[in-house]
Amino acid sequence: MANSEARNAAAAYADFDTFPKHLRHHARIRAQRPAVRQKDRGIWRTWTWSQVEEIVLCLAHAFRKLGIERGDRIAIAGANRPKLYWSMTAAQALGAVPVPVYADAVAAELTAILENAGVKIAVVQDQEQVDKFLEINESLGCIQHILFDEKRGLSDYAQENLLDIDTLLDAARADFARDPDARAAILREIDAGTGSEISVMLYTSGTTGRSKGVMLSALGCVSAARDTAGFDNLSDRDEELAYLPLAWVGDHYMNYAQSYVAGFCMACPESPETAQQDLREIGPTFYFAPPRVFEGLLTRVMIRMEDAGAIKRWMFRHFIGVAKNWGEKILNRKSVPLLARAHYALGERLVYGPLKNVLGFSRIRVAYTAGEAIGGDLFAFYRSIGLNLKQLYGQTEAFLYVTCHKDGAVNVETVGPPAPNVTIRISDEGEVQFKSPGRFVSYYKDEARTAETVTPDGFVRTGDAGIFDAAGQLRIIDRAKDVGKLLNGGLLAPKFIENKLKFHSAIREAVVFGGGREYAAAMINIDLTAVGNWAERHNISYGSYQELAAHPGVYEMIQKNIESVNEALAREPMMADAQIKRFLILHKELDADDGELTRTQKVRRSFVAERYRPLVEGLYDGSAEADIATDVTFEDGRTGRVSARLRISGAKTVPPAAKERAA
Amino acid sequence: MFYREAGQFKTSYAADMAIFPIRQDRIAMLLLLAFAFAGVPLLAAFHVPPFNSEYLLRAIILPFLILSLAAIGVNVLIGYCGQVSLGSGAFMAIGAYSAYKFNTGIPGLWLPPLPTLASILLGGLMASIAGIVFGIPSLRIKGLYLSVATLAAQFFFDWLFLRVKWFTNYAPSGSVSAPELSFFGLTVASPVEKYLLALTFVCVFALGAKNLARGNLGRQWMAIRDMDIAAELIGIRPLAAKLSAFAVSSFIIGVAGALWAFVYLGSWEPLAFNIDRSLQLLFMVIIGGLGTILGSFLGAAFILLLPIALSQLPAAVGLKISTATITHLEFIIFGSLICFLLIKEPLGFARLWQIGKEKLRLWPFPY
Amino acid sequence: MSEPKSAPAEALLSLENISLSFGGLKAVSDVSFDIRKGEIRAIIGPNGAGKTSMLNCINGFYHPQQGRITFKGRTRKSMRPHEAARGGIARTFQNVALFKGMTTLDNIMTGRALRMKRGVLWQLLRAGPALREEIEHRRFCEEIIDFLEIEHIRKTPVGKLPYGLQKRVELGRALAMEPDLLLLDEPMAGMNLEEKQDMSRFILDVNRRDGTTIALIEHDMGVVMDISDRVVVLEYGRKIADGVPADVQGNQKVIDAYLGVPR
Amino acid sequence: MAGFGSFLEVLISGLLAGVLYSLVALGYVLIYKASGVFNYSQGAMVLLAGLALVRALGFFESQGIPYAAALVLALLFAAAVMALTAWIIERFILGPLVNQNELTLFMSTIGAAFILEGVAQMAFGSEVYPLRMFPKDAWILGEAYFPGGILINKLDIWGGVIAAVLVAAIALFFQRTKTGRALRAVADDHLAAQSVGIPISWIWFVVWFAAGLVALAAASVWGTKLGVQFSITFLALKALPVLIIGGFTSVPGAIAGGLIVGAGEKLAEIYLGALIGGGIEYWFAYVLALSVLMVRPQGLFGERLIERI
Repeated sequence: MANSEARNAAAAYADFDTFPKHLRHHARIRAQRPAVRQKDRGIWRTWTWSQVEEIVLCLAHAFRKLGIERGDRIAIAGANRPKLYWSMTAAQALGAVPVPVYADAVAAELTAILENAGVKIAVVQDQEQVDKFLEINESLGCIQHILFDEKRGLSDYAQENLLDIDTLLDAARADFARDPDARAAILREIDAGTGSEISVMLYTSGTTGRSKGVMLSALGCVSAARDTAGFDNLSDRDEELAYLPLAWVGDHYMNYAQSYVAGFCMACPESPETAQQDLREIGPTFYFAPPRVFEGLLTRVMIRMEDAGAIKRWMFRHFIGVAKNWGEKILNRKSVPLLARAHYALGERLVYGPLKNVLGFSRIRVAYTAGEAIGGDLFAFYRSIGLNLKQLYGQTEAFLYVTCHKDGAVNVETVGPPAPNVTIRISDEGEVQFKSPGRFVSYYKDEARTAETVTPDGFVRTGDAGIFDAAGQLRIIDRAKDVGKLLNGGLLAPKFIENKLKFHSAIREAVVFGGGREYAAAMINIDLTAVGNWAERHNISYGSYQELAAHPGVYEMIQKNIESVNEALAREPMMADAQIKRFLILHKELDADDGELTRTQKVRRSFVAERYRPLVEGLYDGSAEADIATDVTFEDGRTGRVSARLRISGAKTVPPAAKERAA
Repeated sequence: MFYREAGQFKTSYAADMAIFPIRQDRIAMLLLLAFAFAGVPLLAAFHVPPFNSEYLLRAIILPFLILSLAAIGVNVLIGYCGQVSLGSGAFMAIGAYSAYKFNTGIPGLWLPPLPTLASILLGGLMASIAGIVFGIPSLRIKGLYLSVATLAAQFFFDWLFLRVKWFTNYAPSGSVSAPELSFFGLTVASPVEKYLLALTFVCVFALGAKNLARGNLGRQWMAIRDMDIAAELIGIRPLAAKLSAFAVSSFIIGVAGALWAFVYLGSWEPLAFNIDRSLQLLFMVIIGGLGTILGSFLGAAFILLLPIALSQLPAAVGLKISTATITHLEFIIFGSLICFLLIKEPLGFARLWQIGKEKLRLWPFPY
Repeated sequence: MSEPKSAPAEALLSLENISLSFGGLKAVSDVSFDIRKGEIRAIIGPNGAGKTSMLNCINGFYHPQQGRITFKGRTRKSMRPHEAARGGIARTFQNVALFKGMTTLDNIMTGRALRMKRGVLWQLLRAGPALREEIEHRRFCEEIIDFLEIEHIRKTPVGKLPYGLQKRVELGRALAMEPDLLLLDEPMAGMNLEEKQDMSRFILDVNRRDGTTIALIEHDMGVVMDISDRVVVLEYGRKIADGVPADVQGNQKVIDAYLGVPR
Repeated sequence: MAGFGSFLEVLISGLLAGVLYSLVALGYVLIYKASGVFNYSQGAMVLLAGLALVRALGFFESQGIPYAAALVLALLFAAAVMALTAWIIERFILGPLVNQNELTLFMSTIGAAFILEGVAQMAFGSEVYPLRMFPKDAWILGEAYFPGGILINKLDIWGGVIAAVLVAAIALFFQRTKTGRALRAVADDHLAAQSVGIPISWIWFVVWFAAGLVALAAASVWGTKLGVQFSITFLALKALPVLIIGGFTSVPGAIAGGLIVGAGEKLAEIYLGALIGGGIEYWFAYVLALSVLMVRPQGLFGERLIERI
């Protein structure tokens, strides 16, 4: 009997085309299993699926009382807090559309999004967000209510449209107790929801132009999430830490959709400062991070190991070497000599195991990285120590997945074969185009750009240039429009080179130029942590980032890094022409607040080229120095002007002989 | 290196405040306890070396356990509450002689001979009362002045038990012998039985002391220790805090004294609890680590084993040295090691242990 | 924020003709002022003006030779420290007086000592009522930790913390006492601008949210003028001005005292 | 009861015995005053000084050197031993422990006491060695006034004289010499002393050496009285109550404390001991000291601390 019940449940499961329906399903099937945890007041508060269902129903009721109807938009802003996630589900329960926005977005950026989306209610985390939304709404006026999670500092606020979520929840509970139909009404709303409705609107930060609201349908989200949950065998026994920005598709996919589809528990950190510690406590089994996180982590690992004693350093180097030789093969279940296996096992005990433990990676079964290409060595490092790190390639427009690595067939040069139920084609211009279950409906209020992006036969243009290799795995070379040619006809894929540069711990960011020029050149951002540490060990004192960046010793070190990249490039037949001949180190860090990076920390190449035009000229006119003056935004929001004279330096390129040998 | 803490998270305050919040620590502790309570007796029963040796149990492990218990008591006062006492030996003596009197009956007070357990605990209680009395000066006297003042207790009780014959039931030699040890009808006589008895006492008291130390009372003690004025200004009463530390400390020391006399020595004279004993206990807690229960054990092991090791050493390496010279050498090496440890790690073995554990937890990182 | 309080609130504490000396040295002479319920009262003055001595008299660490102290309607010649603590006076110190060997959490928990009632035997077992009590107070302290945004140092021994954070922990310990009157001795000394802003926010929040009366000594005039309701000015152990910030700021005697004009 | 004469005799002999305690206590005061170290090893230093003196004296006499010359040579030798001891303690124990808390320093001197006791006995033997530096016979005074007169030990008088000389010398040292004045600066504030350019290691050496000389003086008197032997180290415990009564930092306090303890002890033994059993001098001084502390926590002559916060 229990069996048939389970079968019925499984059959019914296939019909759940929205997240609120999934929530109800879990509340029935695994009522007492943990659904959400939050480190709060020092311990992990845990809510079971049935508790979550109750809260979401109450919230939905509260929203309804505030006048939310099917199709309305609700903005969500703040850190990863359970109540913010629940607000999304509550909105979906009523057929309204949650619009998560970046918590650190500046007011102007945010205004544009909120105006475009026409949100009726904003659910925000704390006083900081409340202040921001109140300010924006003075000009915008469309936000009728602002709901907040943390009441600290808000007791003085007299605004009538400012509401405490807890108060609303209490009121809703009272309503439910008084009037059973109130609850039933919400349940009816959930049942009335269909998969064709818009489930969420995610604003892409786009490398060019204004943000676009990507509308994703409920069934699309559910199907995409279900396909990949099956692909990686995710189950309700998995655990995960939600620490990525709510507004990013990665977070919505991994933490929100997957959790609902697979029924696993999502944990929210206590505060951004404790996220690393919280990660270690939770020990997730499923993990997702952009390459920059893995990179920062590896840099810190290397720095900390440099302070270790000689024996430990030797041991670390030795076993990392062993891992380099065998780790990947063992992870891919290839045949490995017994002795090497034993050697690796010893390394696991002494180095890899403990290392994964301190990083909080011990229990990870599947880890993904995406967002941009990851350095090969960086990727190999994590895989070699036994972390099943895989790449996926995706977009907001696809609800993340387009391709992803299969266990046992991981190749860092590629992003894997098409994900389940995804069709991919390469256009004549070399652009990757796809069709997938999670494909977006359209851009909100932007038919023109929707038409630009979606081909008449229903494929989505990714804007990326790529090729399939012999094994049927997709290899992304660069942005389709960024791939250029040098004057001598050699191929220049800037992103490809930048990623190689960034693998060096001293280099935090690099911008490569050269399209339509004689040779390739680079602007470098040093990594303050790594270089600062290096400076300390070499007794180099410096007063500022700018001073450190201009130090001759730093130039020397960066030059060596670039030259090693040049050697690597020389070995790639297609890229050998694009070796970097000249470079400079920027006097300031590229910053999203100055528009130089996107909110997801990608370089806006054309903007940078424009802003630093005198420097770019300097890179090509052979001068040894170049002057630059730029406007900057300081941390406290003030703006100012910074001017500097930067040194431009040359780097050795590998002679054609090597190139020929490689070819 | 052995720690795998990823995934060990606490969902309640009770779990977060556990003595051993880390699973690996809990497992290690359980293994240790299982070995101590079941493994050792079994190994001894089957004559497995080295546990077949009566010497090991009777002359090394037994005194180690009992002195660890006393050191825990001393640590409560000095390590947690910051009140330095040089009179611990006296409180051991009070525990021993009171337990003896209760155990043999006090006709003057119409008290029949009491069972062993009750006698031992009452011995602790008497020590506790004496502790409170001699702790009263701590309200006015601080630091080294106090430590010297506590010597008054040491010398007074030394004298009392030597000169007042009532305490020794008028034994002509001044030496007294403990009657047979019996607990709820079970006789404790063999080394293994005595070992288990002492082990039980130590475990129960160590747990109790740890519980007190991490609760409200313990925090008050530490507050007084770290900054008594600030403690007073947040409402902690120095009188209550200090005297409670004296009472708890002396109780534990008194019980340890009774065990020392009844279980370890069997028959004893006041000399067993003189100033040297006080200094020995002081060394244990300082070398072991002030303000840690673990330190009490480490310190006791070190201070107890060092002289034994030193006296065995010349013979072991085949040196023929006169016994007088050996004694003097012991003095020198002991003193030098003390100084060396104080210089190298003033916070004691427990601190070293903690550093080592931290290293293992963060392995392969150095910090 | 700066608008005057409506009805003149009653005095929570009043000091009348307080004089205090050490040996021959006069620290405070004949100073009177009061602290009203619910206000933020600043005590300012040049170094050595006797400000800290006044706080020490209020919470009973010093016993003035002359004068009367009325607290919550009871008048006495001097306070006793634990009496003051029990009466609801909490305090932070100029040179942070934390319990260095204990963690942030334990330091704050000591502030609850007065309210924890379970006996030694229960504590010994750490079970039943004692454990429940411990958890209940832990919960309370966690609210304070959350309020002061010091989650990340919860289990760090305070001796290892930077100065700014130590000041915060000390405030936390005082708040754990749920005081009616909170005495803050230079809560922002040695802090940078950002830390000062945080601290000001905490002080205002405590005052507004819990209605806690606050008396503070502070050298940063900007902060004093911003957050305090009334200011008393001391110089060489005497009171030279008393009133709302705007008045005090314009007072010639105060200006002289701060500019060091010889009297 | 033998009446007033006997009382006076007990009192005087007590006072004089107290002076001998003071001799030992002075060593503590010197070191505590200058370095804040409570030196438990003072008793061991007395033993070391005594053994060095008595054995050297025996050696020189056996070489046919006349007694007076041999005595001078032996005193010089013992002083040299104490200087070496001071240097070693400063260099290897206290130097590395600078800035540690009182308790750690105290423990380290217990460690030092073990080392000194071991070394002293290994180098100079562990038997009882009689020393004849001072006359041991007695004077009978005031026979005219009391039946049987009052018996006073010449050795005790010598002790008093030596104590007086030492106190005067120490006072001169502190007041008049540059090092002495520096010592007082160090006692007040280690950092301040360092900042005015006084090498703290030199000061500590000087003060330990001075304490060593005081120990030598104490050893010569006590050695004459009891013979030089291991039990002389217990003098340290005898001197402690003297110290607390007088206050750790006061030279006059050490003398006054000695007198109080000496007289109190003897009187108590005679008059109180009869009531509650003999041997109370064993603890009487401590209880006396404890009572004094309850009234004046810093001792009779100690400096009062004003607590600040």
